[in-house]
Amino acid sequence: MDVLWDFLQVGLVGNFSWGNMTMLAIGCIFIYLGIAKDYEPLLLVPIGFGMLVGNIPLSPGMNVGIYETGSVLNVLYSGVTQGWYPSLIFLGIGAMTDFSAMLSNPRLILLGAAAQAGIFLTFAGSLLLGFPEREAAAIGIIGGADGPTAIFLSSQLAPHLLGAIAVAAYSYMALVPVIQPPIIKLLTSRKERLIRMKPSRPVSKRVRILFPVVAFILCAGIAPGAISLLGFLFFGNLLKESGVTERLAKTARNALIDIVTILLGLCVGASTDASRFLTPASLKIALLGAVSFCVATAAGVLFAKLMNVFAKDKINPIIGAAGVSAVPDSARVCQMVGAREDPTNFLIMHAMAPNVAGVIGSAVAAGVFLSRFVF
Amino acid sequence: MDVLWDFLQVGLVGNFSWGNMTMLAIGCIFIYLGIAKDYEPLLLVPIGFGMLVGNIPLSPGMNVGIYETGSVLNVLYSGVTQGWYPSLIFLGIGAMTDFSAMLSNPRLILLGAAAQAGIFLTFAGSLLLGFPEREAAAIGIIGGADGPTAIFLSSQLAPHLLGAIAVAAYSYMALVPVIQPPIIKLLTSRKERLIRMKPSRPVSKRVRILFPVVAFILCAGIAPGAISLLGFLFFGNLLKESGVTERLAKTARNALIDIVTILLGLCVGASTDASRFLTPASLKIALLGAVSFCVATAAGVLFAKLMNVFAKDKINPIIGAAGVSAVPDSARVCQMVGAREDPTNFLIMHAMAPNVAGVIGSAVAAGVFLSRFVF
Amino acid sequence: MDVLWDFLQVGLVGNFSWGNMTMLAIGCIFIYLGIAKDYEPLLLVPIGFGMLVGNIPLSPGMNVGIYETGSVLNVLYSGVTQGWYPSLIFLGIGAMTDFSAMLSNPRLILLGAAAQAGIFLTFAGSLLLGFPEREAAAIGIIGGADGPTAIFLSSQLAPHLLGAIAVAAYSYMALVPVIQPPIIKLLTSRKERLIRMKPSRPVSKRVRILFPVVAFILCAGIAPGAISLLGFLFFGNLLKESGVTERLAKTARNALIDIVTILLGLCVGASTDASRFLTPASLKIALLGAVSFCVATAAGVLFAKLMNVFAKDKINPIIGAAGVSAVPDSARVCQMVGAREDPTNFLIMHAMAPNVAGVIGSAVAAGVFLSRFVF
Amino acid sequence: MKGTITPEMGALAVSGLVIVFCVLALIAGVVAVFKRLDDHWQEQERQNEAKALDKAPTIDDTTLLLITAACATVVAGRFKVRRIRRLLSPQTKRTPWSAQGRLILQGSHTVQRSGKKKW
Amino acid sequence: MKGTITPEMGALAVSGLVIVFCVLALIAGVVAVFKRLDDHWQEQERQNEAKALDKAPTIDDTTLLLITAACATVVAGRFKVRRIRRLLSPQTKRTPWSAQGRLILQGSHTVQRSGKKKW
Amino acid sequence: MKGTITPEMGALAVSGLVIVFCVLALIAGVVAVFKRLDDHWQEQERQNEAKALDKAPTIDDTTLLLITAACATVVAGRFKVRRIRRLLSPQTKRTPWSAQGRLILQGSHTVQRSGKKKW
Ligand code: NA
Ligand code: NA
Ligand code: NA
Repeated sequence: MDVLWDFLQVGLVGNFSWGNMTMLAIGCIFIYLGIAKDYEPLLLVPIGFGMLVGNIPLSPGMNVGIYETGSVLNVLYSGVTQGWYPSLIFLGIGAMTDFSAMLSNPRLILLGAAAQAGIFLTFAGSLLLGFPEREAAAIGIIGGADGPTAIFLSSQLAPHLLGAIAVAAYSYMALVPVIQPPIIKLLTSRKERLIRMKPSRPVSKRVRILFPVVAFILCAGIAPGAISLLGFLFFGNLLKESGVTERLAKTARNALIDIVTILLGLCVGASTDASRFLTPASLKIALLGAVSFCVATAAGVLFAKLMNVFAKDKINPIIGAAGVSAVPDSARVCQMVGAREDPTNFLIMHAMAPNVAGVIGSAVAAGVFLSRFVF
Repeated sequence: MDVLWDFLQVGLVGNFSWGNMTMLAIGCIFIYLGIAKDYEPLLLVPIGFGMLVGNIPLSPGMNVGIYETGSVLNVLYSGVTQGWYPSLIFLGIGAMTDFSAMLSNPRLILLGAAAQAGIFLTFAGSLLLGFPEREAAAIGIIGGADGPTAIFLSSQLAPHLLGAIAVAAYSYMALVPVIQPPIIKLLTSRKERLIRMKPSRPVSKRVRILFPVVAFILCAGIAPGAISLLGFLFFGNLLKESGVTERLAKTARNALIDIVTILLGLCVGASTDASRFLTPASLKIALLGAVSFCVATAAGVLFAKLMNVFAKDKINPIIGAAGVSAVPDSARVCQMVGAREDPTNFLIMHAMAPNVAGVIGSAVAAGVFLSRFVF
Repeated sequence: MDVLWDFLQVGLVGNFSWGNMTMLAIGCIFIYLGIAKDYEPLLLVPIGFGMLVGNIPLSPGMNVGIYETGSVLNVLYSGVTQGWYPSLIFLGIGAMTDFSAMLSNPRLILLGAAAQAGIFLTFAGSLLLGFPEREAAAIGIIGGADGPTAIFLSSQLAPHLLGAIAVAAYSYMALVPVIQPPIIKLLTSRKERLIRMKPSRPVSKRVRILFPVVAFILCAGIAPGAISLLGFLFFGNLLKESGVTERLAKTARNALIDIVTILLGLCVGASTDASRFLTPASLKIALLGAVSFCVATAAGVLFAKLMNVFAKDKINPIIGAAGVSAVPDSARVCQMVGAREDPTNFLIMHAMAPNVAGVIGSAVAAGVFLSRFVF
Repeated sequence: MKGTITPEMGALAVSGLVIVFCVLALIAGVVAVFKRLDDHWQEQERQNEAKALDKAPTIDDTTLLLITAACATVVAGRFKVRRIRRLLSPQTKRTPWSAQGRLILQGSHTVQRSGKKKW
Repeated sequence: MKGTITPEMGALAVSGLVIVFCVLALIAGVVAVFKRLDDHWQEQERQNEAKALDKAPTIDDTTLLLITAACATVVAGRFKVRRIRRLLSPQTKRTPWSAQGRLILQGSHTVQRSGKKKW
Repeated sequence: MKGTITPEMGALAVSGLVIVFCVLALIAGVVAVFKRLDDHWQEQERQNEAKALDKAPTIDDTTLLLITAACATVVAGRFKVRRIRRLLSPQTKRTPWSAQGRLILQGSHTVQRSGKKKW
């Protein structure tokens, strides 16, 4: 009989901890939000279940924990720690991203740059809250509203915070529809929100093919630290636009990105075991993340208003909020906010421009931090 | 001329061995059974061809053998030795398994537990035949009739027996239609085989979504050693049932599981080179495996009869045999055996319940052994 | 302000080099040829973009370069250096190759052997140009007109030349339609080019299933060094022909080969950074590669003429040129050259025979070199 | 050579089987409880389904807006599309608007091109 | 710098080509032999095909049983389905019943749901 | 515990944002230039498209030759196929003839089998 008892000791019974219980609860909440509320389910469901996998209380030495070298989860986790899961996801995103909205109205790219102010303010804020430089940089990138970028940068600069940062980033990305509208309303007048932007002519296939090549050389030439992200993003986009490598692009945006998304989500979730995740640091990170999202949104909107001061044909400041990337959620939020004022005002196409520009912007920001800190 | 002769020395001519010839023959038989007899071809064909690849006689040092560190096969083999091929296969199986048959008739789950008796009797038998404890455990799991589970456990407890154990497990799984019927007939009366079970009402989407989450926490909490298997099985099932992650589930049950199946089969086959495979141990393992399959089948059937002693509405004991898992072969065997008595008696749906329960059962058993032996 | 300046130093500005500029230009040319001229775009586009990724001038230590241990590119590059990307590509090629043209007219296989003369003459030539033995072997294989084989062999024998060899091999494969026609014309009379070959009866499913098994044992038994290539080629073909493993074959020739092609192309391209690639050696390799293609083509054609001396029903010597493999480009070239003389003479089916035989031939040649040099 | 079963191992064999039984019995129990609650839920579900059927012919907002946008830009008129037959598979309907947006807005060209060509 | 071909290397170059020739010649030979035997096999195959054609319209047992089961449970009658038009692709027919079972029983919901809803 | 922002870090924060701005501004500029050139290109493209439309119904050479070959070998006649309705998706048309050849010649059986059976 005591054999049975001994056995139970290796599991939940013998290693019970309220910390793990809390994490299990959080995991279930993530899964619930993903399934019932449709908040980014492709991310929240894997991460949520990963939290369950990573927080089952157990005695060490069974070679199952994600931090036990050689365990299955540990092997799969290497794609996160070495940073190539995010790169491959960027490859897939590039193969499914259509930059033409951005190409047909280049000036909107600047909105994508403005929104990155959230990154650098959060960076400063993290320093003030007492985080060391590298950690501060990794936390700041949450303001980029870009999961893969955040995971990649923290894997390079602050691996021990990876779980907290990734969870914060994805949570707020899922909450974009909740966070952004009030801020947009606050900073814009009804008159501004009613501005209609005239549709811009589409660009030709040639430009869409030239863009990834030229943009990559520009970005990488100035911020080489971003190569691991932008190299794959623009490569995927070239595969998509070239027209002669469609079968590669198709696989990149389906089988490949799906497989990596499954493993990335599961591992990121599993990496958040209570002892590492339930810390004051995580609380600060969650706080800073919320701030950075708000700042980024505000920066985008305000910069749009600034541009209107000089621009001949006005920009609807709402789409400034799309600069935080979180593709395509924030673009859709802009559409919704705009439609609430005038249901026949179709901002979504315009909003896609700063939206995808924001992805490039935060990758460049990550590159800046990398080239400053890694060596 | 002697240059040519020297050259031939590195290959079959210079390293001829009857052992390898035997293995080549066995490999061809596997391929034949898979193609001509349709016995589990998705497993036997890759394993059979792998046997050919792993048994070409050659001089060492050419960096091609699966046991030569750094060779292509050796690199791909790491997925087997580290145990993450089986885990990923479980992910795919979870994404294609429909537990509703089991959920709609919970008591049948116990049949899936009873059949695991085969595992523990074989474990005892292996000890009697003089195998050390860890090896005995790895051999016992053959009775689970679950390829990935067997491979995973032996990769952790007895890597040097992995080839023999995997081959035994898959061979007997392929032979299920041959092994089980006589045993079922022997242990049941015609009257029992004619029992009709009334169809049970299906369960709602909610239960199908809740199940993988709750079941995982229960299993992993008690037998944490099973996390590497059940974590992926239930994760895949959640992706399938959630309804919002269909694209991930689709990739998991197609591209992902296919790729891993190809590599797993090839590597497992290639790992059976004559010097390691043609040993008395392998013979004993083959023998024990056969026994364990019979015991498991018998245990399932007899337990069903036992349940009938107390149960109000009777279970058709035939479906007890489906408890050995080997999904869905043994369930189909039950259908056939039942249909032979009464062609209008449709047992297959009922048989799926113990069938999938058996998968969970043997994974838990593996967890028990792991948590007892690994550390 | 000088902060900005310092920052620029880590990128293109601070590390400007004409070498990298040249490589960036070459990369763009590759992309252009692939997209605009449709020269093997599935290979040239990834390699071309990889050249861009690998030649952005940057300060070392940022953990982004493909030669910096642990960087994303470096991790993905391991599939090239360890040689399992080529093997997996051969798996996919096997799953999409139909050998029946070859099986229905076995004597044409010899043409595929003759064309491999290019490999061994180039090997001799490389020795004369002063390359050490192993490098000479790796360079010689370019004459095999088979990308994966060339990459695999150089990864084993001359890793530092891998970039140059791979680029040369793929470039000339892309240029096959330009290189071969004149040589064919030169070596054949109009009368010969007009020869009509009578269609041969197709082979049954059984033979198509038996072939990969038997052919593998023969090749691997004599040249075991080729196992890493031919093992996967014939395994893939068995999956395709068996008829019972179609789902595995389908994944192997779609998702799997696409994913590996993307990564292989990108990494091979990225490995050609100026400092390693712009060397006299690369020039010699390019030269030798051109020679070897011409020799191989000539050898195939001349051997076909030789066979005609003895053969009862004549072979159209044009299809001898298809022996260099470069599947299916050179076969199509033969069709075109033949059609120019007589539009109703359909050589392509016949040309496929030496074409696929050439793949096996160069893999065997690689095996010969491997078994001679590796240990 | 002949082996023996140490008491310890014997205990493991027995307790192992017991544990497997307990775990699966536990699951069976929980599932049984769920089934009870399920009856109630199923009722709801049926009602939801009924509602869903009414909704079925309409499509998700994103697409609606996109199509409206396209139409609007084409005929340069200022009307609002009220109801559109759903031609997408129910599957796509179930995916989250975010993922869906990702596919519709970026993955596919058709919608946008058709739009743009007109502009 | 100028290089030379050692006798050893020269031998390798020559013997290498010879080996490639021998291997492919060997294959050619074996294939030729197979083709002989093949004529006999092809005859059989044609007959099999002929038979297969007659069988074609019927479906594999698993599905037959499943559908019968569904029907039976629905109308609660006790008849036996004799013949059903195959709507599956020939491909699925070729896959082993095990794999097929796996797909039909577990992968797809349609069959089962349609069944269960009625129960 | 309370942290501080060293001047160095402050500079980084500022310059970082500036750099992001410069990079994206640079891209915006380049794209704008492209758009200028684009107007000219678009003209050409439209013409090409017009041409393409005429070509559309015909298929790529490889397939044409294959089908001709098949026909020829079947009816053993010596005619030349002039024009064939394209049934392949535009996608396949876009893939390079090499890759396409790979698929048509090797991947698919239909064409060849249909051909061979007759021989
Ligand atoms: Na961003
Ligand atoms: Na089992
Ligand atoms: Na070749």
